[in-house]
Amino acid sequence: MISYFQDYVTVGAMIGLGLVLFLVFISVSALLSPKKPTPEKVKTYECGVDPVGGGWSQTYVRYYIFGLLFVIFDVEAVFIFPWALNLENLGYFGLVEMFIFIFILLLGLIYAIRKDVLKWE
Amino acid sequence: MQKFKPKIPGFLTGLKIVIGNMFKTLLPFFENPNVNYPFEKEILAPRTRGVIALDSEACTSCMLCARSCPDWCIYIEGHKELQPPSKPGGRQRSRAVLDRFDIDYALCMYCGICVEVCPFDALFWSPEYEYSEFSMGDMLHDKDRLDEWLKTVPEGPGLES
Amino acid sequence: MGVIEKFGIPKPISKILNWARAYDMWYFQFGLACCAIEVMAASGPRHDFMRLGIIPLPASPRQADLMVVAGTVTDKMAPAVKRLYDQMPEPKYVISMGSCSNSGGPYWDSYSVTKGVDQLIPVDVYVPGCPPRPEALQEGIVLLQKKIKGEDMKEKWREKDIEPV
Amino acid sequence: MAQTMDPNNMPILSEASVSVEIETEDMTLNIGPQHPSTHGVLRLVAKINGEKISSVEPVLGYMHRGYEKLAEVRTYPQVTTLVNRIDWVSGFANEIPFIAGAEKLMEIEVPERAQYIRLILTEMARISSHFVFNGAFPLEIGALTPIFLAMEDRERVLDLLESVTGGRFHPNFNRIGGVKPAAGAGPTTKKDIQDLPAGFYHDTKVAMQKVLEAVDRFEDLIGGNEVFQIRTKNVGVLPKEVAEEYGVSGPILRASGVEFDLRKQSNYLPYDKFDFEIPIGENGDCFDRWSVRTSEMRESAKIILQAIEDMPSGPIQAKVPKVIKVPKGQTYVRAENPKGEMGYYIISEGGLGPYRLKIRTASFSNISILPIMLEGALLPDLIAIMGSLDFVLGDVDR
Amino acid sequence: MEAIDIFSYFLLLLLLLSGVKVVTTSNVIHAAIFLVFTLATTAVLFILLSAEFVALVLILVYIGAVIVLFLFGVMITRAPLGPNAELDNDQNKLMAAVISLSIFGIFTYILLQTFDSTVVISEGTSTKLLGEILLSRFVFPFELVSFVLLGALIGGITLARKDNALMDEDQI
Amino acid sequence: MNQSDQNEFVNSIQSKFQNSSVEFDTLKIEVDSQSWVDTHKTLKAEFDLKFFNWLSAVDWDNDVKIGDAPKEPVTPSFEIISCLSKTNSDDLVISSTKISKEDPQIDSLVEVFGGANWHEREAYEMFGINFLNHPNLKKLYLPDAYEGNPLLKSFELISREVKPWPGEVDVEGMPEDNIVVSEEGS
Amino acid sequence: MSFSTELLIKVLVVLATAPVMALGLTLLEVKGSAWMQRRPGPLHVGLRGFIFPLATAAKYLQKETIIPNDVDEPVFKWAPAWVIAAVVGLFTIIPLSPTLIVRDLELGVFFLLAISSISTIGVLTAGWSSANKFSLMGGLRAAGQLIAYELPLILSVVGVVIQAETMSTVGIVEKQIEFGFPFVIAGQGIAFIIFMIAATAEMMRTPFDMPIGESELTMGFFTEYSGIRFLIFYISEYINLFVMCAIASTLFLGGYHVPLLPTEWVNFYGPLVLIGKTFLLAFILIAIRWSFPRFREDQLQTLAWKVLIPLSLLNIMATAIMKVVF
Repeated sequence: MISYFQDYVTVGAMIGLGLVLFLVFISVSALLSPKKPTPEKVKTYECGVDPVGGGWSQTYVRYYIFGLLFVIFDVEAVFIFPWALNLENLGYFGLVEMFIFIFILLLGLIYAIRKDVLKWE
Repeated sequence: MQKFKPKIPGFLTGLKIVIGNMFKTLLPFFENPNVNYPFEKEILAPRTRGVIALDSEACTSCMLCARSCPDWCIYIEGHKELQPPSKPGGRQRSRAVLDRFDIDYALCMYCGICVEVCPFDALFWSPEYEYSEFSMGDMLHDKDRLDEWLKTVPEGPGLES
Repeated sequence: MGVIEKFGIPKPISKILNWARAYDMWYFQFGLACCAIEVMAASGPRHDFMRLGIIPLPASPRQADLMVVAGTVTDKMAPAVKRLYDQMPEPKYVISMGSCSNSGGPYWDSYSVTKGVDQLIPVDVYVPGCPPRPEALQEGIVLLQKKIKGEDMKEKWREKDIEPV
Repeated sequence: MAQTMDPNNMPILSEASVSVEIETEDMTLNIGPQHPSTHGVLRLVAKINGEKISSVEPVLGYMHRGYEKLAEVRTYPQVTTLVNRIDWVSGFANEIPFIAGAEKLMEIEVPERAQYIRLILTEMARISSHFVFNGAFPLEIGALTPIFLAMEDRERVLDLLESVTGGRFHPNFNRIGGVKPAAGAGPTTKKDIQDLPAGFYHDTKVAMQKVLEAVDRFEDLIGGNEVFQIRTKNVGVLPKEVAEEYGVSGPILRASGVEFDLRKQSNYLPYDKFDFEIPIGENGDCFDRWSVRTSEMRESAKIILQAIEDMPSGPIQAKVPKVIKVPKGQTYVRAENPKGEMGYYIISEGGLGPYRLKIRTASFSNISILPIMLEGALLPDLIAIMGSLDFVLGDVDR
Repeated sequence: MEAIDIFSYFLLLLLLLSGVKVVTTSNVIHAAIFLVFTLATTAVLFILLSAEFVALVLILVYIGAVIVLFLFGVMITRAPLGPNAELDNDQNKLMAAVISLSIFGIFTYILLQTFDSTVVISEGTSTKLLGEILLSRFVFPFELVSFVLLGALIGGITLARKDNALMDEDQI
Repeated sequence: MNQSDQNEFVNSIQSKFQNSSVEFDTLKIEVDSQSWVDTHKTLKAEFDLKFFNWLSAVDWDNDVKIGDAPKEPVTPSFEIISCLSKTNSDDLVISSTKISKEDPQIDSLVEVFGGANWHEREAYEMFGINFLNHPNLKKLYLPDAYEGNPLLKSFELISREVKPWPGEVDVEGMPEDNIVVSEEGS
Repeated sequence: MSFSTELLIKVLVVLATAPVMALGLTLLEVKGSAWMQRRPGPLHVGLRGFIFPLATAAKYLQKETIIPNDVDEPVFKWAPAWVIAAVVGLFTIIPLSPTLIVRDLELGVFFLLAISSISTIGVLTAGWSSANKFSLMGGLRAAGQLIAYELPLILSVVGVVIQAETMSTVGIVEKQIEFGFPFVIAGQGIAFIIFMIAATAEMMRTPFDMPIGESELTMGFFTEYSGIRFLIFYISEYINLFVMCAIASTLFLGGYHVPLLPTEWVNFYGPLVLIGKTFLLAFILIAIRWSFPRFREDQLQTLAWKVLIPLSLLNIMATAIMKVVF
C-alpha cells in the first residue's frame, strides 16, 4: 500500500517538475527579456496585412466526427488492456468475448467509412 | 487486376540518398562542396562583377560613364589644368584633373555599362565583394577607395577558341 | 520587469548572452525579389549560412531575430514590410541586402518602388550587390555578429523604437 | 450473424446518402504577401470553408516595379541590363527575345558563334531555373532536403555562367549584334575581344554530367517518394483548352499535353541543329508538371553537350554602330523561357530607346488560371498547385 | 492517515471550486479547461481510493478524448472568442439550484444507504483482477457496452450530417 | 516554321482582313474598334488561333514628358494591341485598333478569351482605358489609393525630376566630341 | 535511503537530463540534417558547433515575449505548460536499468498513454487562444491528428502487453530478456512499425507535420508564440521525441538490455544502451523527416482510420490467438 502511494507521489512530483520547469523558464525570461509592446506589435499576424474578420469562425464538422470516433475507440482500448493482461487465465472464452467486442466496434468504423465520413471531398 | 510486382518502395531509395549524403559529408575522401567562408574564400572567376575599380590616372573625367549609367550612381567632378609642356618649347597641354569620382554602391546595379563605355580603360571589374557597411553613407566609395580596389583586379582569363 | 534596462547586467553574463544572440539568429523566411534566390543559395551546401548560426526556419515574425530585406520593396509592399518588422520580438536585427533595398537600385526612378528600406525600418547592415553574392551576404552576417558581440545590453534594451529616417 | 457482416444488408447502414457537412460560414484568409509558399510577395485572398477553398482572388503588384515605363526612359543597352531582372532565376533567357527583337528591327545578322554561345547560356539558365523549381516545389510540399541538393548542383551551372558573363544570374551579356565583346577585366580588355574563357568546354562537360546525375537523383528522391506521388498525382489538373484560352505556356502547357515549344517551332536561336525531345505530360496534374520540368533539364543538358561538340569558331559580334539607334518599326519576338513564352513587343520610333516596350511574361499568364484551378481545392493542394506552377513574382508583376 | 485526510479535504475543496467555475465562467473554453481541472482532481481522488486504473481511464478517456470532443464541439458552434454574455442566463438560477440540490440529495441518500458507515479498506484493485472480473462476472454488460458504443457512434454520425429534412424544420 | 506554311497562313489572314501588314516578321491587322470583339471571335473560330498571348495598349502622343517623342507627328490616340497565336506552329497575329483619348473605351474580350481578364485590368490601370462588360475592372498592380496612369506619355517620373543628372556636370574644355571613339563597328 | 531523499535525487536527475536530452536531440537534428544535405551545419558558434543548442536556449531566454491583443491571455500563457508537464511526466516510466528508473509503475504503459493524451489539450488551446486563423487551423489539425494517431499508438502497445503479461516497463524488458529476443523480432514487428508511425504523428514530425507545416500555415499553432513560450514548445517537442523513442526501444527493442553483456553490470551499461537505442531511433526519424514530403490532412486521417487502426486490431487478434493457442 505504501509503495502504491509512493508511486503516485512520484508521478505527482514528475508532473510538478514539468510545471516547475515551465515557471523557471518563464521567470528567467522575465528577468532578461525586454518588453516593448507597440500597437503594431500586438496586432494579430496575418502575412503582413490587416487581419480580416474576427479571430476565427467555424470549421469543419468532420473534426467533431473524428473526435467522436476517437472517444468510442478510446473506450474500447480501455477495455482491451485488462483483458490483454490476463489473457492466459481467460483462455478461449476471453478470446471469443473480446473478438465479438472488437468486431462490433469495427462495424462502427465500417459504417463511418461507408458513409464517407472520413472522406474530405 | 495488376500483377503483383515486388518493388522496393521509392521512399527507401530516398532515404538511401539522404543517408548516403551524410556519409559523403562526414567521410574525408569525398569532395566537400562547402566553403568555410570567413576562414577560406572561394576563388572567383576573373570576370566576376564584384566591385568597380578606378584607375584615376587614366581617367580623363569625360563623363561618358556617368552619362550612360542607368542608375545615375557615378558622380564626377573635375577641372581643367594647364600643364607645362613635356618637351621644352612644346605647346602647353591642357589636362583634365579629376576632383571627385564617386560610385554609390547602394544604388549601383552592377551592369557594367560604365566599364564598357570607358574609352580610356580607367574602370575595371574586380571580383571583390566584401564591403558591407553599417551605414548608408559609407556605401559611397570615393576616388581613393576606388583606387584601392585596382590592386585586386585580376588578369583576364585565357580564351577558348 | 525591465531589470536589465534599469540595472544593467554583469559583463561576463552579458558576454554570454551576446554570444547566444550572435550565433543563433533565426532568419525570417521573407524573400522579396532576386536577392531571395541568393539567400536560398546562401543556405545551400556551398555557402551554408547555417554555419554562422542562421536558422532559416520561422515563417512567422514572432520567432524571428533577423530580417533580411532581400529585394525590391515596392510602395505596395512597404506597409507589410514595416508591419512584419514591427511584429518581430525584441531584440531584432535587419540586414538590407542588395541595391534595391538599400536605395531602390535599378528601379530608383520607378513610380512604384520605395527608395530604400531604411525609410521604413532601421537597418543594421547594408550589403552591396545586385544581387549580392551569397558570400557578400555572409560577410554582412559576420559584420552583424561582430556588432552584436560588442553590444551593451542595457543600451540595446533601452533603445526606443527609433523612427527610421 | 452472417447477414450482418455485409454492411450493405444492414438496414441501419443502407440509409440514404449521408453528407457530413453542416453549413458553415466561409472564412477569409490572407495568404501572403509574406508567406513561405507564395514565392515572394503574391497575396491570395482565399475564402475557405474548413480546409476547402471556395474561392480565391490573387492580389498582384507587390513586386510591380514599372518595367514598361522604365524602358521608355532608357537606351537599348540600359534596357538590356534591366530586362534580365524580370525573371530572376533565368536572367540570361530574358535578354534573348529583347535583343533578338532589336536585331530584327536593325536587320543585323548575328554571327553563328554568338548564336551558339547564347543558346548554351540560355539552356544553362533553363537548367538553373528548373533546379530552383526542383528545390522549391518539394519544399512547399514539405520535403526539405531537395532544395539543398538543388542548390549544390545549381552552383556548378552558375559558376559556368559567371565565368563567361561575370554575373551569377544577371548576366547582361547579350549585345545587339552578338554577345558582349569585352567583359572588362584587366588593362588589355579593349585590345582583344573576349570570348569564352579557357577551360569552359571541359568544365561544361563535367558540369553537365553532374546535372544529369542530379536529375537522376531528383527522380529517385522526389518523384520516387510515394508520399510525393499521392500529394501530386491527380491534383490540380489543368485541361488544355483552359490552358490555351488563358495563354498558359511553357512546361505547364506541355504537361497538359500540348506539344508547344518555341524552341522547335520558332527560329530565334539555332535549336534545329540539335537533337532533343520535348517532354509532354498526359494528365496535366502537378506530378506531370514536375516530371516535364525534370525531363527538360535532361534535354537541356543534352543540347548543351551537343552544342559544345560542334561549336563554330569565328567572331562573336557583328558590326554595329557605337551609338545604338533602332530604326522605326514594330515587331514582336518571343522565345521559350524556362517559365514559358516570353516576348517583347518593341515599338521603335527611331530614338535611343524604345517608344513603347510591351513585355509579355510567362508567369503572368500562367498564374492567371489560379482562381480557376484553386476553386474547390483543399488548402494543402493550394500549396502544391502553386508550387507546381513555378512562377516568379518578378515575372508576374514586372 | 491524518495527512491523507487533509489532502482529501483539500482536493474536495479544489473539486468544488473548479466545478463551480465550470458553470459560472462565461467563456466556454475556460469552462472546458476548468472541467479538465475537475476531472484531474477526481482522478487524484480515485488514486487515493486505490483505483489507479480508473484514475488513468479518467485521464485517458475524459481529459484526452471527451474534453477534446468538447473543444471541437465548441469550435464548430461558432462560440465567440472571449466571454459570451449569452452564457450568463440569470433567470434560470433558481431552477439550477433546485436541480443540483436535488441531485446532491439523491446521491447522498444512495451513498448513505449503500455504505452507511462501513469503512471499505482495500489493498487496491489490480488491473489483472479487473480484467478477470470484467470478462467473467460482468461479461454480459461488457458485451452490451460495445452495442452502446456502436449506437453512440452511429447516432453521432447521423446527427452531425446534413439532413435536409431536419434543416427545413429548423427554418420553419 | 515552314516558309510555305507561314505564307499560306499570312495569305489567308490577309485575304480576310484588308488592313494588314507584315513588318519584321510580325503580322499585324488593324481593325475598327467596333469590330474588336468580332475580330477575335473570327480569329479564334476560323483561324484556330486559340492561344491568347497578351493584350496591351500604346499611348500615341506628340507631347511626351519622358523619353523620346515620335519623329513624325502622330494623331493622339490609344492603340489597343492584342496577340493571338496557335499552339502547333509559330503563327501569330497581332490585332490592333485605335480609340480616341477623350473617351477611351472598348468592349472587353473576356467572354471570348478568359485570359484577357488580367491583361485588360492592367491596361485599365496603366492607361485608364475602360473595358466595357469587364467582370472585375479594378486596379491590378498599384495600391488602391494610387492616382494616375503610369504608362501615359504625360506621366512624369518624379525621381528623375528631383535628382540632378550626374552626367550634366560638364568638365570644362573636355567636350564629348573630342573623345576618340574606337572604330569598332560604325 | 528514505523515499523522499530518493525522490528528490531522482527529480533532480530528471531535471538535469530532460533538457540535456532535448538539446542533444536538437543538435542531432540540426547537425544530422545538415550532413544529410551536404552541409557542415552550425560551426562558428564554438566547439565545432556542438554547443549550438545552448546558444538557442540562451537566446530565447532573452527574447521578448509578445502577447498579442486578441489572444485569450490566461489560456495562451498556460498552453505550453500542458505540453511540457505531460512530456516531463512521462520520464517517470523510462527504465535505464531495472533499478535506475524514477518509478516502475504497475500500470506503466497505460500511464504513458494516459499522460501523453494531455498534451492534445495544450496544443488545441494554444491554437484556439491565439486568435489567429493559421493558429486555429494548426491547432485543429494538430488535435485531429493527435487523436487519430493516439489509437494506433494505444492499440499497437496492446500486443506487447499480451505477450509480456504486464504493463510495467521493467517487466516488459525483463520479459524480453526471458524470451531471448526483443519483441520486434518475436512477433511484434508490425506493431513496432505502427507504433513508430503513430509516434511520429504524435510528435508532429514530417511526414505528419501539417499542424506546423510552414509552407501552409506559416507556423501552425506556434504562429503567435514568441520568446520563451515558443522555446518551451520547441524543447517539449524534443523531450517528446526522446521519450517516445525511449519507450519504443523499451517496448520493442529490449530496452536497456543487450545480449551477451552480463546482467550484473546492467546499472552501468543500461543507461548507455537505452540512450544509444533511443538516439538511433531518433536518427531514423530525423532521416525520414528530411527526406519525406508531408501528407495532406485527409490522407493522414485516411491512413490512420483505414489502415493503421484495423491493422493494429488485427495484430491484437493475431497476438491473442498465438498467446491462447500456443
